[in-house]
Amino acid sequence: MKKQRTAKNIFVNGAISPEKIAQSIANHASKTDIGGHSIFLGQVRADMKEEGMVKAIEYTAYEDMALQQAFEIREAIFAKYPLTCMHIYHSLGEVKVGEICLFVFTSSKHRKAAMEACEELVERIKKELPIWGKEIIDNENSAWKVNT
Amino acid sequence: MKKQRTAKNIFVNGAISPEKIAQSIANHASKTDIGGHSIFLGQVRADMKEEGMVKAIEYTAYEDMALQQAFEIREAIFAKYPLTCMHIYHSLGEVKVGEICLFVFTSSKHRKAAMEACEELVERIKKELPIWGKEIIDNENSAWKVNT
Amino acid sequence: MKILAFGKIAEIVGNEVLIVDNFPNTEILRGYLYHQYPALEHMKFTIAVDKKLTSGESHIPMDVEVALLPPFSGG
Amino acid sequence: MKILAFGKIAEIVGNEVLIVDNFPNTEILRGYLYHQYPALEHMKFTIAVDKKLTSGESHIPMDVEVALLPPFSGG
Repeated sequence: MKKQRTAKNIFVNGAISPEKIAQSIANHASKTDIGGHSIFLGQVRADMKEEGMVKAIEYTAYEDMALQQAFEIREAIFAKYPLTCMHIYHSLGEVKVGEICLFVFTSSKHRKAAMEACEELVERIKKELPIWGKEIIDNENSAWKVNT
Repeated sequence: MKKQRTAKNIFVNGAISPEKIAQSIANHASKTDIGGHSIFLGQVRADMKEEGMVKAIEYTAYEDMALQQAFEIREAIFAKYPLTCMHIYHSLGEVKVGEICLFVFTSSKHRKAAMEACEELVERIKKELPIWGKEIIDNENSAWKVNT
Repeated sequence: MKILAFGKIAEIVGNEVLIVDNFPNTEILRGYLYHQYPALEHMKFTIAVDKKLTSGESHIPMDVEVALLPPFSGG
Repeated sequence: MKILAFGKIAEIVGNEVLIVDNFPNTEILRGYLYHQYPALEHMKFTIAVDKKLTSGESHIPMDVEVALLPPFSGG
């Protein structure tokens, strides 16, 4: 019987800590059929904008829809690649420059599947999840982030 | 003037701990021009061999040559992709099933460079570094690992 | 009907939730919004109906959640 | 000259370092090794001279490090 997966919460309040990432990696030590993990981390950049220097990004989301979309993306990626595990975490609220706002983690027996799936996941998350980043500028201005 | 890089030690005794990975991620919080990190982790699998079940891999290397090769690979990848940082760690000695034996970490302003560089690094490390893994089997047999 | 607004659109309409009359489809809703909030005419946004993206003229059933979504910028 | 042996080759030759006469090139060294350790004839291995991979017949300068490398299996 096929394992039934349900929508998981992907949202984390504020920045994603390196300790959370370490814990997530450690949790996979018992899965001894895994040969490779691929991880992507998005980090907030101190970009210089017309309005000034970015000091943080404030994330909001249409949470219900984002979780539903994330679930559909998960299912599609699991169907396409022979993965053992897949995890997606995205920040909500304020994430300061230098902090982690996105954590995508795929694992598989052989490295190729994990790497390709991770890359595709990141692209789809950026394109398809209803999440918005508002760039907080150091002089108290702000600007809406634009994905390219 | 171009920054002069020198050969760095890539070898770690035994398994690479999740805490080391977390520390390495945390060290990049001050580099506020980084927008994306790509990480690959190799984990030892409990493969079933003719001789029995793998319980660990014992790594040895021609260290001097491996460091020289790793340095050349680093330089080539830095020349090819607009990276901010690149780190390579490989275990020597015994790494048990479920533990991490390879940690490749690339960072860049935009995600694509980090991802592509990470993938190319992993391929080149496996193909070009004089490192050998001896699979330790649970009944005290052993077999030499073969990269595919 | 209840309309959720996100990101820059919530800023323009001054609210995260709008309560408006029922509109039968997304084009009529769009016309209403442009009339009420002229700044929206210069903005790219998608209308989600029941948490699904729509394009062109899409029917809006009664009692479903409608949302105004500016371009996504997660990650 | 000193020859380093790694991995399965070190097991076959029973040592990680061999001290042998000087050989002028890698093909003559290979012939010597096959003669001394017949099991090596059935193994794929590369000879590194001064920490560089060689292929075919390569000159071996005096006083450089020579190493016998079975197929790599790092990672």
